[in-house]
Amino acid sequence: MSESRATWTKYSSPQAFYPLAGKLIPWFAGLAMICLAAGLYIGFLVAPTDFQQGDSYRIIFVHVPAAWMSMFLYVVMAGWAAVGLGLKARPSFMMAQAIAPTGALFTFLALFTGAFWGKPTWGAWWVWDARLTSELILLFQYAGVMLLHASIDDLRRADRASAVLALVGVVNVPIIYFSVRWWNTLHQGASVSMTAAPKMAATMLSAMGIMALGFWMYSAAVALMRVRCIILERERQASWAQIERGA
Amino acid sequence: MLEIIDVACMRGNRVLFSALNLTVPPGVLVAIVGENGSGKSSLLRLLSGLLPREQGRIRWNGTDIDALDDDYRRHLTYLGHLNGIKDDLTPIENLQISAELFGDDRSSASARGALQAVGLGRHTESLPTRVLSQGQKRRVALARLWLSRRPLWILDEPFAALDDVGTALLTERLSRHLDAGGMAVVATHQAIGVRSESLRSLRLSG
Amino acid sequence: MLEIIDVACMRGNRVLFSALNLTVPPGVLVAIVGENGSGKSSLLRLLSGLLPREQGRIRWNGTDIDALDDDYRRHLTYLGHLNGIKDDLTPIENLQISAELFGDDRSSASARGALQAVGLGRHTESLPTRVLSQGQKRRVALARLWLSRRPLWILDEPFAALDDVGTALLTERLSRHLDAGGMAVVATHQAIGVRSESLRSLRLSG
Amino acid sequence: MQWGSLNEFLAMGGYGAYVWPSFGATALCMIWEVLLLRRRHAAIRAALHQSAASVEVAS
Amino acid sequence: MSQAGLSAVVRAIVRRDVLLAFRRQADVMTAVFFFVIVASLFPLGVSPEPAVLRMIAPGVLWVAALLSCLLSLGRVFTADYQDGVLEQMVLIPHPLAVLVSAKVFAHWVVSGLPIVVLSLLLGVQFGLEGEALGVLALSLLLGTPALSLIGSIGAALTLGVRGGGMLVALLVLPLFIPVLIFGSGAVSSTVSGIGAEANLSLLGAALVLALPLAPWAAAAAVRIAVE
Amino acid sequence: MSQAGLSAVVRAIVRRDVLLAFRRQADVMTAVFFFVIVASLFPLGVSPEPAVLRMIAPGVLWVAALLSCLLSLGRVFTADYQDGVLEQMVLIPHPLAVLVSAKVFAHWVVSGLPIVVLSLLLGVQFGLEGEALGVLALSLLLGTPALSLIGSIGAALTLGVRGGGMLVALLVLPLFIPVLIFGSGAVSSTVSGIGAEANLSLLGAALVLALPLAPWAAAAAVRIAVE
Ligand code: HEM
Ligand SMILES: Nc1ncnc2c1ncn2[C@@H]1O[C@H](COP(=O)(O)OP(=O)(O)OP(=O)(O)O)[C@@H](O)[C@H]1O
Ligand SMILES: Nc1ncnc2c1ncn2[C@@H]1O[C@H](COP(=O)(O)OP(=O)(O)OP(=O)(O)O)[C@@H](O)[C@H]1O
Ligand SMILES: [Mg+2]
Ligand SMILES: [Mg+2]
Repeated sequence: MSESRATWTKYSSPQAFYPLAGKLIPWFAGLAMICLAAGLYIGFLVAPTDFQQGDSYRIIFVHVPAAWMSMFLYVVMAGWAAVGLGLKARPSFMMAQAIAPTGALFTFLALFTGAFWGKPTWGAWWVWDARLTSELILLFQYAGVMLLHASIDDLRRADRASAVLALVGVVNVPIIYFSVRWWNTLHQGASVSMTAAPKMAATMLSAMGIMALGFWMYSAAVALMRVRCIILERERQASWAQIERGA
Repeated sequence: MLEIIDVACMRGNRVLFSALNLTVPPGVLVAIVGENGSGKSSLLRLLSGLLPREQGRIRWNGTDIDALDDDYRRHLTYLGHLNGIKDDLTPIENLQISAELFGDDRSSASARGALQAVGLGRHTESLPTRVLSQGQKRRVALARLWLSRRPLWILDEPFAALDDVGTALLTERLSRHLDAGGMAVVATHQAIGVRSESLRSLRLSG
Repeated sequence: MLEIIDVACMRGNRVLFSALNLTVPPGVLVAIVGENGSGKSSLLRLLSGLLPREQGRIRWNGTDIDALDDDYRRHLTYLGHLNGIKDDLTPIENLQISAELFGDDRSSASARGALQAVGLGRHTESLPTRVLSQGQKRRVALARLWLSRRPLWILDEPFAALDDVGTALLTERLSRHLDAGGMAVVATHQAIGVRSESLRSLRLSG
Repeated sequence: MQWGSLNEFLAMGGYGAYVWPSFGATALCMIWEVLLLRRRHAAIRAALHQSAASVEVAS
Repeated sequence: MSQAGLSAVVRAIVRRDVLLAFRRQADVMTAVFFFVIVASLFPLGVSPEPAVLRMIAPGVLWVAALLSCLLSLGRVFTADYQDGVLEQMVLIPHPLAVLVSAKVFAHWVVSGLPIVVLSLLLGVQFGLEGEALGVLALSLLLGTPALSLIGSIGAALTLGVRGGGMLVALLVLPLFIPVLIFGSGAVSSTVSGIGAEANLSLLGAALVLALPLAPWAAAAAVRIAVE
Repeated sequence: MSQAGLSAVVRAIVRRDVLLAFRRQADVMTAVFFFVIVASLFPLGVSPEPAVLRMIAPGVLWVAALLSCLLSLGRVFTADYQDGVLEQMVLIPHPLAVLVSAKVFAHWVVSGLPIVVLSLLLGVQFGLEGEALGVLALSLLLGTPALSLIGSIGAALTLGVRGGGMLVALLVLPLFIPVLIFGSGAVSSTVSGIGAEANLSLLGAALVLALPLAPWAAAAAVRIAVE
């Protein structure tokens, strides 16, 4: 018990976390590159053309992983926020802060690639469908968390305030998803529905899975890189950070 | 009795003070002095529990104030830089409502009495606090002290904006509070005229 | 020279003062004293032209200030209860912009010099003013005086929230201003340490 | 392998104008994010160097 | 030491806030006027045709109510924060979440309730009738307290923050969306004859969920703000 | 005595306000996000059907722009009033109306201009295309400065009149209505193929009229506020 507690406090202090993150980054980055290369190879050169959508379906290989990551990263961010509030651990807040931009980026990418998929398939860049709308709102939630953090001078306050917001938001994400979906089906028929996408061949599915894994690794690497920056910025005057200048 | 043990305060990467120790026994007023920006206000906010503290302990009658929580606040009257009064209400309404919120004596007679004690005449009683002068507003806020029966007072520059009469009135109230066994921690830039036996002073060196 | 002739001030049905006469010749500081609510701040706002006056005349070098309008304001530096600085800007930005607005010396070197003169060290220079302490904020506002070449200063409780060092610095600046033939009207609750030949005092009796 | 030529590959069965911007934007964003982070890290390190140097000079 | 019972304190807070609102009567009017004006802008901006108006009525009236709530809410804590009343409230020896609820309740009485009443009038202007009108008012009666509760979180989070006013909108609007969807959904499904029960019960569920959770989050935010 | 030229002072005011806005970057983002979010509320509240959306788009986008302008403007003077910068501005030895115009201009650059740009994106989301999109942006380019100018009167009036503040601001909203009608009229007439010239020139006229009159009125209101 006391043993595990000791390790916990060890890694919950920024100066222990900084080198640990530094060691992990190359691994995640390497895995990400391997996965992405493999995913792209299968996606473009192995997977066959879809008989309904033609080759436009290949957008799926970035769209779906981006959409998944956007939601997954929000949950992870909220998790770190909760840990930070509960244990008053600074690195947790830093992790939450480090994840937000990447999450927002993937949300944007899901919207962007979705729009470029929607134009050829539906004939419109945008429709107010349940998934699309909830993804847009997710972008607003990310923006809210980041802007709130940026608007508060005192870092400690900024950390805790945006953590509270992230937690409230994570309750909201599923509610939004279902409410929008429900609203949508009430009003209009299933003129647009992504579940009507063609049954996917095994190669397509595996390409998508590998790409998703690549995005996952990428997110981990980038979040760790960002958290290292944040640690250094915040602990600027701490002596260990000064020592780190040569590393 | 309030004990401050090894407390440090850091704001925005700068350590304002550290390893601060202080005991406030009954009947004693501790004047916190120091230059502008030395951390007087921050210390008072730490003591009142408004500012979460990262290091050290603060004990009230032997128990940590974080553990006491509401039980600590029940013994506390805090008055910050801000007056904590509503501009749109009259002085008497302000006073009565805050008495009610803090469980002090809330009859309108005693509120009126407190306002008189603090030197606010009848003609200001029914004006909205908004139109009062700087010093008059401060007096409205201070009037709470005339109703408070709580043992620990934490006051941030209570004499600011007060004229000589106001200063004398407040000093007199502080003395009575100390005589009754009360404690006070007061940040100030000027000398406080209470009996020297009950006066201690803590200088923050910034 | 500022002349105040037979001026009265009424606020909310109450006459604060009437038939007030006062002359401020060059090199003289007039301290406006009086109880809380006696109308000091109101008088200063009248003098600066912020509060329209209902009775009496105020003349600057022999001409009514209403007639002079901008030509009067060009000779005036007013500092009220409020600091008139932007919380989100750094002290140096605040100072430079206000120098620019009022046509004072706006080089960054002199702004930095003014801040140093008023006792704000390097480490506060680049913080947003929002996080400064009460007294430090007041110093940022007062730093304008170190840049101002204008002959008439109207200051409302400039010493409030300042510590002893700050008070000394400001007193010294006031003395230099008077020596250079400047005029000042200062509302205050405490004694001002300038040479007694150049100090006059006006008591408002409320 | 289903692509006869590079042109055919780039045309993406007529959907090139939609497929490539999607992949391109994704790639750009990801690379941009990494570059930005490396720059940020380098900048902080440089700043730390400087302040450390000035500390040494002062002491 | 002397101590006031929790209920006395809650009553005192509600009384003070309502008193303040009546002291500046214009403030009460504002939330209401804003609602009316935003709702009336649409016939001007969109189209005055009755058929169109009836169709967009549920959405427009709900959006107007939502915005009105949002704007008036932004002010609630701000004033208290600036004059130091909020830090005094944190020091009251009672659970802060309850005190926050009291403030939210007072806010709703002053600016939510009038909107509910007024919606009946505006609904008629937009050509709503009979049952739809009743459902509109009922949905607002359930929805506006939920909006006030949720909004209080955003209002508290943005205290003392640079550029607070609009940031509130950004933080809170995403959280408002389910309420908006259920609320306007209830009305439009009545208009199209489907029946509003499902939407109304979801709205009720949202209220029940917000009732304990929102004050708790808002209280945490208030504590962070006054530190 | 030393004196700054009027143009230097105007530049300084614009620079300060823009600097402040960039200092709190979040603020600029927020006005923009507010616009986007309010616009997105309507598909949620009204109906997601493209045909309906295309019809209400001009009105909705214009109302969203109007609200965003109104709200962000409200803050400009308030902050200056509370920290005493406004009373210092009154004491600057230059015509106050010009100084007020400088503030309004800075405000428009920071929060009006981004809306104009963003309206292009939102127009697409609402199914507008080609010429209609261009007219939307053009109408906002002419209209938002007019809104800022007119709004500044209300913003200044709300400072002085204690409590009654918002009430006066509501008196300003009716002045917004012509701008709203011309603006959304221009877009919807393009959508229905009538041509937007008439509406656009009326919008231009409104701007030309507001340009000298509004700062003058706002300056008078500011003077009252600081007394
Ligand atoms: C801007 C437009 C779009 C957005 C914001 C968007 C958003 C999303 C999101 C959030 C998901 C993940 C949902 C989940 O895993 O449950 C997703 C998955 C998916 N999207 Fe999109 N989408 C857009 C356009 C499109 C279009 C046009 C298509 C194809 C016609 C499409 C096809 C898919 C498919 C096939 C999936 C995976 C479905 C699944 O895993 O169940 N999306 N999209
Ligand atoms: N978020 C922050 N970032 C950086 N510095 C901060 C922050 N918050 C407070 N400070 C600094 O901490 C100090 C706080 O001072 P505090 O208000 O406690 O001083 P004080 O002793 O009460 O001064 P005064 O006599 O002027 O009231 C100031 O120097 C201020 O600059
Ligand atoms: N609108 C109003 N209605 C009624 N009384 C008013 C109004 N405005 C101001 N007053 C009164 O006028 C007086 C104004 O005082 P002023 O602020 O000038 O005082 P002061 O001498 O500066 O006081 P202090 O030393 O407290 O700063 C106060 O007594 C106030 O109550
Ligand atoms: Mg202080
Ligand atoms: Mg005064």
